[in-house]
Amino acid sequence: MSTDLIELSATDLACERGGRLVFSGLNFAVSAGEALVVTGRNGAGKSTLLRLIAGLLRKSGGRLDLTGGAAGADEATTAEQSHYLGHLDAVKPALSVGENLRFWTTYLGAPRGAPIRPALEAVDLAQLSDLPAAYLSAGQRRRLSIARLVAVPRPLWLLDEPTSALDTQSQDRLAALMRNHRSRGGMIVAAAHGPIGLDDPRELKLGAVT
Amino acid sequence: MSTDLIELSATDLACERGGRLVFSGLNFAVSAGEALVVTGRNGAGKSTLLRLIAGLLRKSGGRLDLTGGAAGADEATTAEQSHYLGHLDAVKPALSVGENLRFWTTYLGAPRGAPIRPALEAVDLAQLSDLPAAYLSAGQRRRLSIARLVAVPRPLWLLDEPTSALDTQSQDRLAALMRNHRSRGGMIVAAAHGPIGLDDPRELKLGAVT
Amino acid sequence: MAVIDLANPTRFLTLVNRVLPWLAGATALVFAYGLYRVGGAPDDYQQGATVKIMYLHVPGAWLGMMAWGVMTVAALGTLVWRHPLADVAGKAAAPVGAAFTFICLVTGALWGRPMWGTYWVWDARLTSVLVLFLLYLGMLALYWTAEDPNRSARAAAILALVGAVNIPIIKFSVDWWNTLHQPASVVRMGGAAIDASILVPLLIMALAFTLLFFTLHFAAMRNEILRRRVRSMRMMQARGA
Amino acid sequence: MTAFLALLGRDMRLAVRVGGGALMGALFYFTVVAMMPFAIGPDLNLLARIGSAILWLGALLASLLALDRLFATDHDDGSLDLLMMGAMPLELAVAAKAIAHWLTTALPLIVITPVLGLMLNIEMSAMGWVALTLLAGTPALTFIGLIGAALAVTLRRGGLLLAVLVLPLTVPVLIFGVAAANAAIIGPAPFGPPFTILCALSLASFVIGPFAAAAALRQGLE
Amino acid sequence: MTAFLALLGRDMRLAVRVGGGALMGALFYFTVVAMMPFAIGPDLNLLARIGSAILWLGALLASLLALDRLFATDHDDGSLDLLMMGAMPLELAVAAKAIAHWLTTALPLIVITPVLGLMLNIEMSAMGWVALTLLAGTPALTFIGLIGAALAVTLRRGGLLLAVLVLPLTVPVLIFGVAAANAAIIGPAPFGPPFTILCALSLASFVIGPFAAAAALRQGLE
Amino acid sequence: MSLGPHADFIIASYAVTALVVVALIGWIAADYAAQRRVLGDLEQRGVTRRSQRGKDHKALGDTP
Ligand code: HEM
Ligand SMILES: Nc1ncnc2c1ncn2[C@@H]1O[C@H](COP(=O)(O)OP(=O)(O)OP(=O)(O)O)[C@@H](O)[C@H]1O
Ligand SMILES: Nc1ncnc2c1ncn2[C@@H]1O[C@H](COP(=O)(O)OP(=O)(O)OP(=O)(O)O)[C@@H](O)[C@H]1O
Ligand SMILES: [Mg+2]
Ligand SMILES: [Mg+2]
Repeated sequence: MSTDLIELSATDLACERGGRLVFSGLNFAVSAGEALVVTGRNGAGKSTLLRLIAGLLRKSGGRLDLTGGAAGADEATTAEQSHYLGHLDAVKPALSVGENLRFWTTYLGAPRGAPIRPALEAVDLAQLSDLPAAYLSAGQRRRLSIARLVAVPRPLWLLDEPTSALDTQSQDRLAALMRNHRSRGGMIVAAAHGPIGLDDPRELKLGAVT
Repeated sequence: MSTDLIELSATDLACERGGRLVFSGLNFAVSAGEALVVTGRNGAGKSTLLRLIAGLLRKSGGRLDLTGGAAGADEATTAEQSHYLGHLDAVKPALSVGENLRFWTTYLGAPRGAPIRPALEAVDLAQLSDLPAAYLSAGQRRRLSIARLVAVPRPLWLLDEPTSALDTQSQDRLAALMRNHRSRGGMIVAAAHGPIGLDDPRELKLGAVT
Repeated sequence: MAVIDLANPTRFLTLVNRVLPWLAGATALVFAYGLYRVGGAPDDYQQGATVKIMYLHVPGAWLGMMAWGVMTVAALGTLVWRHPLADVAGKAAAPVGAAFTFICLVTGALWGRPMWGTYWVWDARLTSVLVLFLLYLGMLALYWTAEDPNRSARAAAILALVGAVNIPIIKFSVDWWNTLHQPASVVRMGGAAIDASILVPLLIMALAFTLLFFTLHFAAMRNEILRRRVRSMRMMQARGA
Repeated sequence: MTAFLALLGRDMRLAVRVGGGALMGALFYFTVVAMMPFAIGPDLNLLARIGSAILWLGALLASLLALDRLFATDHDDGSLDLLMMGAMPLELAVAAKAIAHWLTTALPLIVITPVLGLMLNIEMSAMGWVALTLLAGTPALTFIGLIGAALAVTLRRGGLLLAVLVLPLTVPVLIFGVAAANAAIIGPAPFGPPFTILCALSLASFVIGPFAAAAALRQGLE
Repeated sequence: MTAFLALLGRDMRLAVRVGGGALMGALFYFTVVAMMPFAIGPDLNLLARIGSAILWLGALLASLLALDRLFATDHDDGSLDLLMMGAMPLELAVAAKAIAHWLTTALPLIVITPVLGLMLNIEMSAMGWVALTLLAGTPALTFIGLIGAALAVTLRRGGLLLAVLVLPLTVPVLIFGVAAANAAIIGPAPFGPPFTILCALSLASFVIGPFAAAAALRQGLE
Repeated sequence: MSLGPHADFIIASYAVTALVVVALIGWIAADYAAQRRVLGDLEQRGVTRRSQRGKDHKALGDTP
C-alpha cells in the first residue's frame, strides 16, 4: 500500500437517486490514518454516500477527490483505490472459501500467486479454506468478505454496517484489522448505527429529512 | 391471542444441515411471557434453530413441543403459532406498504377486514400506507416486516437478529413491542449478537462448531 | 421562449398546456379535410375502391418508422446530454409509434386479402414492418418491467440505439431471405407515378397523422412528467417517515 | 378460503402491476411464433401445414418459461417461508399461485392466437378451434410446469432447468393438442377424441401438479 | 490480462460446478429439438426439409435463454459492484464473461448437433456443415444476447424479458444461419455468401456487444 | 361514393384505425386524469416537491 500522504475530500457533494436528492452540500475530508463514521436515521443516505465514493453511483453535484498516494483525481481512480464492503458479500456458493478469496484477490489486482492464507487467518477462516462457501453461515460469509480487504491492499475502506452478522469475537478481530489498516496510513469511511470499534473516529451525521 | 398457559420446550434437539450436525442435545423451555436469547459465534446454529422451530427445517433428532394454548403438539402447529422474522423481509416492492401488510395479515389468519392501521402505527409507517414498498429504505422495509408481528396475534415470535438495519429510534420501538407482547403472555425466541432490548431474557449459548 | 427554456420540465409543461389544444384542434381539422378529400378521390384503375385503405396504411407506415427516429434522437439526448426531457420524449414515443405501426400492419393485412387473396404473406417489406413492431413490443416490455423510470430510460435508450443500428441490417437480410426462397408471387401496385388525385389526399392524410402523432406525443410526455412528479413526491414522503 | 383468495389476488395484482410478468408470456409467444417463419421460410403452404405445430410449440415454451420465477421470487424475498407458516395447506397455496399465473399468462396468450393464425395462413374459421385447444391444454402445461418450478427453486436454479425437467413430461399434451388443432384445421380425423384427452390431461395435472409441487417444496426445506 | 483470465476462469468453473449452467443450454437445445417432431409429425421428408430451421431455432432459443442470469447472479450477490471497482475496463470484464458463457454453453450445443441431425433425417455428410454454421453464428447470438442480459439486470428482471428484447435483433443471424445450413443440406444456392455474412455478423456483434452491454451496466448504476 | 365489392375491408380498415386512435387517446386521457388525481391527493396531504430543492432543475419535478 502506498503510504504517501493521501486524502479523500468532498466539497458540496450531492447525490440524487430515483430523481430525488438524497443529500446535498456535503463537505468532509479524511486523511491518511483517519476514520469517518457516517451516521443517520434509516433512509438518511449512508449507504448512498458509500456507494457514491465507491463509484457505484453518480454524484449529481460537487466534488469528490482522492489526492496523493498513487491516486489521481477522477472518480474511476477513487474506485480503484477503494474497497467496498456492502450488504452483499460477493461470495459464490459453488466455489470453496479459498477459491472465492483467490478470485477476488487476483481480480482486484494483487500479484498472481500472492498467498491468501494470511488473509483467511486474519478472519479465522483458514481451516475452512476448502469448504464450499454454500455451507457458511451469515457471519462466516461476511468474514470471508472482510478477508478481501486484507488480501488486497487498497488505501480506502468503505464499510457499510460492517459489524452486522458478526459475533463479538469477530467484531474484535475486525476492530483490530481496522486499527492496523489505519496505522499503516489507510483511511476508513464506515456507515453505522452504533459503535463499530473504531478509535476516535470523526463523525458525519446525515440529516434525516422530513 | 390465547393467553392460556403455553410453553415451548425442546428436548435433546438436534439438527443437521448439508450433512453436518449443526447442534445436538439441545434442551430448553420457554413459557408464557418469557424470552430466550440465542447467542453464539457465527455458524453456531442460531438461525438454524429458529428456522427449525418455525418448521422451515427438519429436526434430525429430539423433541420440540408447543403445549397449551390453542396449539397441539406437532410441528406444523408450532409453525402456525409462530411468527418468523428472518433476514429477508417478505415485502413485495410492487405493492404498497398497506397492501403488503394487508396481504400477510389476511393470509396469516387475521379476520378479513381487521384494521392494519394500528400495526402500521406501531412501527411508524402509517403515513406511508399508500406508498409502493419499492421506495422504502432497508430499515423501513424491516419495520414493515415487524408490523406483521403486531397485526396478526401469534403467541411465539422467532426473531433472527431483529435489530439489524434499524436505527436507534426504531430499536426502542421494537423493544416496546416485545415488552408488550410478553406482558400479554407471548413468548420470544431471538437470535442476537448483542443486546436487543429484551428485559431479563434467558440465554441459550450455542457452542461454536468452528 | 428560447429553446434552452424547454430544458426545464415545468416550462415545457406550461408550453404543452398552452399548445396542446391548438394542436389537437389542427389535427381534427386536417383530419376532417383529409377524409373529405379521400371521399372525393377516384378509385385506382387496378385496385378499385380498396385504394382508400392506402390513406391510412401509408401514413401509418411512415409515422411508425418516424417514431423510432424520434426515439433514437431522444436516446442520444438521454445518453449523451443526460437531458431529462429526452427520457420523457423517448418513453412517450414508444406506445404511439407502436400503435401507428400496428395500424400499418392491420390495414395492410386488410388490404392484402382482397388484393392478394390472403391477409399475410412473408413478403420482405411486410416482414420488416413486423420486425419493427416486435422491436416496439420489446421496448414497451422494457418500460413495463422497470419500476424506476430513470433506470428504464437509459436501458431503453440503449435498446433504441441498438435497434436503430439493426433495422437497416434486418431490412437487408429480409430482402435477401425473401428473394432467396421465393420469387415474389405478389403483385404490388403498378406504376411508379401516383396520380395527383390520389397523391394530394394522401399527403393531407399524412399531415393529419403527423399532427396526431405530435398531439399524442406531447400529451403522453405531459403524463410522464406528472408521473415522475408523483414519484418524486412519494420519495419525499418515504424519506419523511 | 380467505387465505386462498388473498394469495390469488396478490399474485394477480403483482402480475399486472408495473414490473409484473403478466404480458411477458404472451409477448414471448408472439415473438417466437413470428420468428419461426424466418427459419422455416416464407412458403405459405408449408406454414399452413405446420401452423398448429408452431402455435403449440410457442405456447408450450411460453407457458413453461414464464413459470421460471413463480416460486423463485417468493423464495428470494422470504415470502415462501411465510407462505409455509400459514394455516392453509401448502397444496392450496401452490394451486392459488398456479391459477393466478394461468389467468395472467396463459389467457392473454390464447387471446392473441387468432392474429398469429393469420400470419401462418390458418383459416379464420379454424382459428377458434385452435384457440379452444389451447384453452383446454394450457392448464396442463401450467400445472405440470408447476412441479418443475418447485423443483427448480429447491435446487436454487432457474431458467432452463425447469424447461429441461418439464418438457419431456409435456409430450402428451403437445401431441394431443396438435392433433386436435390439426383435426380442426385440416381434418380429416375427428376433433373430439384428441380434445377429450387434452381435457383429461388438464384435469389430471390440475390434481397432481399442486401435490407434487408442494411435496417438492417441503422436501427442499434446508 | 490476469484479471481477464481470472474472471474467465471463474465463470467457467462456476458453470461446470454442480448447480452450474454449463450443460443446461445443450440439454435445453436437445430437448426442444427432440420435441419438435412430436409437434410437426413424423414425416421424414418434411423433417429433412426444415431440419436446419429446427436446429437453428433450437440453438437460438437455447443461446438466448441461457444468458438469462449472466449478470443477474453477479448483481444479486454483490459481485457486480466489485467487478466494476477493478482496474480492468468493464468492457473487458463483460467480454470475459461472454466468452466463458459461449465456451460452456454454445460449444457443447454444437457438439451434440450431429446426433440431432440424425433424428431429423439430415444427411451425415451435411451435418458437419450445419455444425459449422452454428459455430460461426452462435457467437453473434451470445454477444447480441449480452446486451439483453445487461439491460435485463439493470431493470432487475430476468427470464423472458431478455428473449423478448433480443429475439427481433437476431433475425439476420437466424436468416443467414438457416440459409447457409440449407445451402449445405439441400443446395442449390452456394454456401459461401450466407456463411460469410454470418461470420461478419458474429465479428460485428463481438465488438458492439461488450460495448453496449458495459454501457448498459454503467447507465444502470443506481 | 361507392366502395365496390370490398367495402367490408375498407370499412374495417377505417374502423380499426379509429379504434386504435380512440384507444390511444382514451388511455392517455385516463392516465392524465389518474396522475392529476394522485398529485392532488399528495398535495392535499402536504407533501411537497420543494422541501429539498435541487440547485438547478436537473431533476425532473424538482423545479417550482
Ligand atoms: C400487413 C401488410 C403490409 C405492410 C406491413 C405494409 C407495409 C408498408 C410500408 C412500410 C409502406 C411504406 C413504404 C415507404 O413509403 O417507404 C407501405 C406503402 C405502401 N403499401 Fe403496404 N404494406 C402491407 C400491405 C399492403 C398491401 C396489401 C398493399 C396493396 C396491395 C400495399 C400497398 C402499399 C402502397 C401502394 C404503398 C405506398 C406506395 C409506396 O410507398 O411504395 N401494402 N406499405
Ligand atoms: N435503488 C434506489 N432507488 C431510488 N432510491 C433509493 C434507492 N435506494 C435507496 N433509495 C432512497 O435513497 C435514500 C437513502 O437510502 P440509503 O439506502 O442510502 O439509506 P441508509 O442511510 O443507508 O438507510 P439504512 O439505515 O436503512 O440503511 C432513501 O430515502 C431511499 O428511499
Ligand atoms: N443452506 C445450508 N446448507 C448447509 N449448511 C448450512 C446451510 N446454512 C448454514 N449451514 C451451516 O449450518 C451451520 C449453522 O449456520 P447458521 O446460519 O444457523 O449459523 P448462525 O448461528 O445463524 O450464524 P450467524 O451468526 O453467522 O448468523 C453453519 O456451520 C453453516 O455452515
Ligand atoms: Mg444502508
Ligand atoms: Mg444467522
